[in-house]
Amino acid sequence: MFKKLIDNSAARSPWLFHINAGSCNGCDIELVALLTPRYDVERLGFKLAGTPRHADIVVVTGPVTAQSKDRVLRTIAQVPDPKVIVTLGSCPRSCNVFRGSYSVVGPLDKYVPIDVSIAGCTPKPEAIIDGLALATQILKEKRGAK
Amino acid sequence: MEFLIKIVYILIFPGLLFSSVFGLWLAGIDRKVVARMQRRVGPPVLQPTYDFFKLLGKETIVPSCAARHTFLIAPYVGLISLVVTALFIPIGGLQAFGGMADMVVVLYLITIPSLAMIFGGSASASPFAGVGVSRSMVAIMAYELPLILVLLSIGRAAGGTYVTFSLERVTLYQQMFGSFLFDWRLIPAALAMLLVIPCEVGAHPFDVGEAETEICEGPLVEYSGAPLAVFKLSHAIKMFIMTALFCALFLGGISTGMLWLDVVIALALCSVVTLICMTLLHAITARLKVEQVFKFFWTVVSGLALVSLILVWFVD
Amino acid sequence: MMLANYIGAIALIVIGFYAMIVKHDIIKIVIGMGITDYGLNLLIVSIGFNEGGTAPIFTFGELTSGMYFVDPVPQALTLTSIVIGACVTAMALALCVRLYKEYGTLDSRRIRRLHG
Amino acid sequence: MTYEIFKHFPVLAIMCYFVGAFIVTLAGKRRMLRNVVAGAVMLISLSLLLSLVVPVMVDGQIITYWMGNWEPVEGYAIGIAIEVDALSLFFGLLVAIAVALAGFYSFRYITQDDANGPFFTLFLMLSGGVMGIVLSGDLFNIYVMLEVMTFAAVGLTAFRSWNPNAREAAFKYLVVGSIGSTCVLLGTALVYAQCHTLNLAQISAMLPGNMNPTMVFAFAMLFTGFGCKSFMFPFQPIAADAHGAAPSSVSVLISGVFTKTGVYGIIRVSYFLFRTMGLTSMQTLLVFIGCVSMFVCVTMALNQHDFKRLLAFHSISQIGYILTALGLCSALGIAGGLYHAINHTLFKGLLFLTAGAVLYATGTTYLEKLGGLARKMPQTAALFMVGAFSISGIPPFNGFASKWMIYQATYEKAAETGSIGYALVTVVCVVTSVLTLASFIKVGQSVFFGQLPLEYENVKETPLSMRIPMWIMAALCFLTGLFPDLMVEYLLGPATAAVLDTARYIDAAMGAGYAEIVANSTAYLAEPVLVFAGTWDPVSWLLLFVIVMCAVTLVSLAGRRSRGALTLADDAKHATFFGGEEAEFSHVASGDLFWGFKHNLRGYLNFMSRAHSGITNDYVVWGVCAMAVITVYCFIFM
Amino acid sequence: MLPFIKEAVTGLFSKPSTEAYPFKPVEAPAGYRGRIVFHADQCISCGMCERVCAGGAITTHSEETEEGTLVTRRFFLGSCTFCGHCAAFCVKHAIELSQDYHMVARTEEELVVSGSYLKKKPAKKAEAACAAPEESTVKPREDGLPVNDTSKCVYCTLCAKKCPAGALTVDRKAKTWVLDEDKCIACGTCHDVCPKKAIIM
Repeated sequence: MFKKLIDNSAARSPWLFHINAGSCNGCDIELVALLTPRYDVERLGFKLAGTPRHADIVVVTGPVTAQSKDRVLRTIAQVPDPKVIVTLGSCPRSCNVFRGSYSVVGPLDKYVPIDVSIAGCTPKPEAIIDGLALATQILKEKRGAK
Repeated sequence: MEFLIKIVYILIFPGLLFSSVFGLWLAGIDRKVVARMQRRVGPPVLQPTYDFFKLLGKETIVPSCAARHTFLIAPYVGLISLVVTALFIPIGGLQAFGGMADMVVVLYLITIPSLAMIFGGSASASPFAGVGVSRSMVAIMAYELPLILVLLSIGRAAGGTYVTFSLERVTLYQQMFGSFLFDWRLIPAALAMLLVIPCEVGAHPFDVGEAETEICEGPLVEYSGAPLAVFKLSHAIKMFIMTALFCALFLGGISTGMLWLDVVIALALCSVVTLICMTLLHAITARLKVEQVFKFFWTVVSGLALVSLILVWFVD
Repeated sequence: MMLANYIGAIALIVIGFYAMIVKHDIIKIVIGMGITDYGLNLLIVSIGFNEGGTAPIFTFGELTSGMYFVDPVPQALTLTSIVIGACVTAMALALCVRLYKEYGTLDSRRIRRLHG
Repeated sequence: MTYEIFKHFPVLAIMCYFVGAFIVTLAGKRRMLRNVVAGAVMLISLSLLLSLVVPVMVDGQIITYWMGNWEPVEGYAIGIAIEVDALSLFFGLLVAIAVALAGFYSFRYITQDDANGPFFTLFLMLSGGVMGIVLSGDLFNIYVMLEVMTFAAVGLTAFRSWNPNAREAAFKYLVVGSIGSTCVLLGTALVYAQCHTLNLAQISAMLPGNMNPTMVFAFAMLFTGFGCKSFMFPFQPIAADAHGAAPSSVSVLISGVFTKTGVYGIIRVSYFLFRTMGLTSMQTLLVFIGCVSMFVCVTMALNQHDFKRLLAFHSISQIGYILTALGLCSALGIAGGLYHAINHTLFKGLLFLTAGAVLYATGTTYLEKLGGLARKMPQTAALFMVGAFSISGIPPFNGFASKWMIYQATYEKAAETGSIGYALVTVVCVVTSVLTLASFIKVGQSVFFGQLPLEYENVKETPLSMRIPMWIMAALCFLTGLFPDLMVEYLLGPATAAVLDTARYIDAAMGAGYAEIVANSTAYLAEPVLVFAGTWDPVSWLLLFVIVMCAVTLVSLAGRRSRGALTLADDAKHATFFGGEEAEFSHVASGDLFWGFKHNLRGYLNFMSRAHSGITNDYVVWGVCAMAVITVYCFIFM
Repeated sequence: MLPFIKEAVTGLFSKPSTEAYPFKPVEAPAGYRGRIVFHADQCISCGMCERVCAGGAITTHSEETEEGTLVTRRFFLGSCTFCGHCAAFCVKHAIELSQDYHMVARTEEELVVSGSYLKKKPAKKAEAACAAPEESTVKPREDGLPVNDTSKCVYCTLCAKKCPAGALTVDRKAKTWVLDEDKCIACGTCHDVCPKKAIIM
C-alpha cells in the first residue's frame, strides 16, 4: 500500500535543483519564468528546492566551465537517489558556441549520464515543461526499477 | 472502554492521524490560495501530501561529518511532541487531554519542534545550517515576547477577578460570556497573535530561518528523505496547532450544543485563520531581514499585545 | 566615650571602603580591606562594652548583685573576626604576589584579562 | 518512635567534612587513600542527611542540637545551636548531593592538575562550610562558616596553576566577597547589640515588630551581605570570573551550592529574623533585584565566548529566578523558588560537569575554538542537551516545572495585588527563559555540533568515572521534572511551610510557647497553600509521548520496505553541501550567532560589556553602591 | 499594505492567467525559430550553412557509392543556437526553422535532424573535357604588361577595381577590356586578383 502511494506521489511532486555551470543566464531566466503566473509549474507539483539534498531533478544550464566542473559534479553527487539529470539548453549538451574555449571542459555527458536534454537556446518554457514532464516519467521508472 | 476512547483520541481524532491529515490539508489550501491570489492555478490541495510521501521514498543521506544520532532522531522528537501538544488544545469544546497542560505549557511545548529542527540542523555540521539555526533562534526570541503578553492578557480576561492559565477555563469562560475576539479590549492581542502565528510556523514573511533562496533552507539543508518528510509534516501540523490555539483562545465561545458540529465549525475556523494570517500575508509580502523580524516583533507586535494587557487590567 | 568609639569604627570602615574604591594599587586595596576589618572589630568590641563593668573572667572577688561584667560574647566575636581578617589579608597578599609575577604590575586597571 | 538519635546527625554531617578535610591532608600524595577518605566522607554525610528526611520532612520534626548541651536558660539561648527544620534540611540535602556528585567527578578530573594534593582539603572545607551555614542555628556561626566557605572557594578558584586567569579571578572574588562578609558581620554585630543573643530562633522571636533604625540598618547589611554571597545583581561579575577560572567540579559547588547559601541567608534574614517579607516594599525590592539579575546576566551570557563564563552568568540569572520567586512571599512563589533552587543545583551542576568534560578532553572551553564534539563525545553531548533543556525550561525537564510555578506565582501575585508590574515580571521571566535557550543553542552549535576542528580529531569520550556522576545528575534532572507532585509533597511543601511558619522554629529551639510569649505576631506571612493557576502533568505527557512514539515507530516499521534507503558513507555524496565547493572548515560558532538580536540591542549589549570592565575597583564601587542603595531603600520604605 | 491586500483578494476571485500548457497545446508565435527542417533535395552542397554555423551544429558526411557521393547533412539541435544564419545563407532555401519547439530527448540521436541526398557523378564526356586542361591561346606579352584571355574573362571588373594605377577599363555590358599601356606599371595585381585566371603576364 505504502509503496503504491509513494510511487504515485513521486510522479506528482518532483522538486528541482538548478545548477548554473557557466550559463549565459538565458536558460536560468526561462527556468524561473516557469514559476510565474503564466506558466506556473507549481500546479504540476514542481518546486525549486534550495539544496540538492531535497531535489529529485537536477537541472543543469551552461557549458561546463573548468571552474564549475568540480562543483557541478559534487553537487550532482549530493542529490539523493532516485534522481534525474536534465540539461537545459544546448550548452550543457554540447557546449554550443563555447565549444573549444580554453575555459570550457564540457559537455556534461563526459562526466555524468544525462537523462533528459532539452534543446534550444534558450528553450521555450513550454519545451522546458515538456522536458520536466519527461524527467518525471523517468523518475517514476527509476523508482519502479529499484 | 475509557482506555479505548483515549487511544482513539491519541492516535486518531485530534491525535496523530487527524492532525497530520488536517495539517497537510491546511498546508495544501494555503499553497493553493496563495497561488490563486497571485493569479496562478496553484498546486492541487493534496500537494503537501504528495510531497510527504515522495520524500518518504527518497534516499536518506546522512552527511559524513554530522552528529548522526541527533541528526536522525531530532525530526521524530519534534513530530511526536507536536502531536502530543495537539492533544492539549481544545478543538471546539472537545478536550482530549485539556486538563493536563495549560497555556504556558503549550507555549513551551510548541517550541520543542523548533528546537528539534534547530538541533537537527546544528547536528548536520553545515555552515548554512549554522546560519539557519541562528536565525530560527532569533525568530523564536522575537515571537516569544508578544506571545506571552497575549497569553497573559487572556489569562487575566478569562480569570474574572483572578487569573488563570487553564485552556479549559478559557474555553468555558468564552462559552459563557462570548468569544474574546469580540471583546474590544482583546482585539490588539488577537492581531498580535495573528502576526505571531506565521512567525511561529516559519511562514512568509517571517521565515528567516528557512529562507531557501538565501541560506539553502537553513537547518534543513542537509536533510533528505524520510527525516525531511517528517519535518515537512511537523511544519504542517504546526500550522494546525497554532491556528487551533488561536481558535481556542479567541474564538472559543462558539457552541451549538452538538459537539461534532462545534468541532467542524472550529476546524473551519482554523482554516479561515490560516487563510488570513498565513496565506494573505504570504501573498502580499516579501521576506523580512532577520533584524527586521526581531524589531517588528519586539516593537509593533509586542506593543499591540501590551496594549491589550493594559486594557484588560485597567478597563472593565 | 562610646560615641567616639562608634564614630571611629564607622570612620575606619569608610576609609577602608574608600581605599578599595579609589586606590588602583592592589596592595592598597588589601590594606583597605584590612582597615574595614579593624573598623568592624572596634565596633563589635564597643558594642559589648559596659561602662564600669568588670572583666568577665575576673571572678576572684565577691560577686555582689550590683556588679556586672563587660559582655564577653562580642570579645569572642572580635577574636574570631581578627583571626579571619588576618587570614583574608594573608591570602590576598599571597594572591598579590602571584598576580605581580604573572602580570608584572600591581595596577588593578591592568589586571583585567577577565572582562566583558 | 523517638527521634533522640537523629539529634546528633546534623552536627555529624558537618563535622564529617571537616574531619575528612584533615585526614585528606594527612594522606598526602597517596591518591587512593585520599579518594577513599573523601568519598566515604561525602557518602556518610549524604546518608546522614537522607536519614533525616523521614523525621523532618514527613513527620515535621525540627531537630535542635545544642553544642556542649548548653540549653537555653530562662528564655536566653546561651549555647550554639544546630537547628534543622525542613528548610535547612532541604538546602542541606542539596549541598550533600551536589558535593557527592562533584566529588566523585573530581577523582578523575583533578588528575590533570599538577598540584592535586590540597584539592580535596579545600573541597571538603568548602562543603563543610556550606553545610555549616545551612544547618546552623546561630548567626555568628553562620558568619564564620561563610568565611570558611569563602576561603576555600577562593583557594579553589586560584587553584589551577596553569590557568592564567585563576589568580586574577580569585583576587577579585576575595576583594568583592569581603564586602559581603563585612556586611554580614556588621549586621550580626548590630543584631547582637539589639537582642544580646545570636541564636536565630531567639532573634526571630524578639526582632519582628521591634524595628528601630539600627535594626533597619542591620537588616540592610545582612540582606546585602547574603546577596553578595548569592552574587545577585551588582555582584555578578566576580561570580563569572570565579566560576570560569575554577575547576569545573568546584564551579558546580560555587554555582550550585555556594550561591544557595546566599539565598538561604536571604530567606533566613527576611522571612525569619526580621519577618520583613510581609512588607510590599521588601517584596518589590527582592523581585526587582531578581528580575534585574535575571535579565542582565542572561544578556551578558549571550555575549560570552567562553563556555564556563557563559555558564557562570547563567548561574546568576537562575539565582535571579529564585530571588524573584522568593520575593513574592506567596506559598507558590516560595515553593517555586525552592524548587528552582534544587533544579538549578542539578542542571547547572550537570552543565558545569559537561564543560569540565570538554575541558578534560580538549583542553579548552573557548567556544570559538571548539566544534563538532558530539561525534567524538556522544554521551557528553547528550548530557549537555539534558542540561541545556533543563535550564532553558523545556518540558518535561525539571527547569520547566519550577519556572512554570514561578510564572504562575508572579502572575497570581499580580492578580492579588492588582498591580500590572508583577505581570511584567512574568514577562521578564519568560523572555529570560527564551534568551537562556538561545545562549545554550549557541553553546550547542559552537561546541557539540557543527564542524570538528582538525586538532580534535583524536578526542576521546571522558572516562566512565566522570560520566557516572553526570548521568546521575541528568537522571535527577529528569526525575525531579517528571514528578513535581512528589517534589511538592515531600520536599517543597514542608520547606515552604517551614519558611512561612516561624513560630514552630522558635518553639522547637526555645521551648514550646516561647514564640507566643515573646513574639508579637505568629501569623503566617502568607497562607501555606499552593494555588495553581494552571495545570501541568509531565507524567501523562510522557505517557502520551511514549504512546505516540510507539505509533510512529510502528508506522515507520510497516513502511520500511517502501521507504528510501538510509546511507552512511564518507565520500563526495555524503560530504556537507557547500554550494558545490569542496568541504572546508567554516564553522559557524558563538560570535557569529544571533546577529539579528545583537544588532537590535547593540547599544545595551555594548554598554553592559563595557560596564563589566574587569577592574576590581569598579566592582567594589558597584558593591558599595548596592549596599548604600539597599540601605537607603530600607530606611525610606521600612 | 492595503493596495496589496486588494490586489490579492481580487486575484483570488479572478481567472488565473496561467496557460494550461501540457493539457492544451500552445503554438509558438510567428517568427519563432524552432526545430530545423532540412529539405535535402534542394541542397546543392555549397557548404555555406556549415561555414556560418556558430555552434558547429552542422556536419556533413559524404560517402562514395556506385551512383555518386551520398552526402548526409546532420543538424545537431543540441548544439544549435537557433540563430537562423544557416537558413538565411542557404541560396536554395533548403534549410528552414520551423515553429516546433518540442526539442526534448532522452538520447542524443533524437536531437539530430539530418537529410541525405545523392550527388550524382557527372557524365563521362564532361569528365574527359575536364581532364584535359585547356591550352591558352593567348601568349603573354614581351614587355611584361598584362594581356586578357577573352575566352576566360567574365568581365567582373575586379581587375579594374584593384588596379593601383587605374590603367584598366572594363565594361561589363559591352564586354570590353581595355588596357592603358601608359599608365600600367606592370605590378601584376590584376593577374593575382582575377578569379578566372584570365589575365596572363
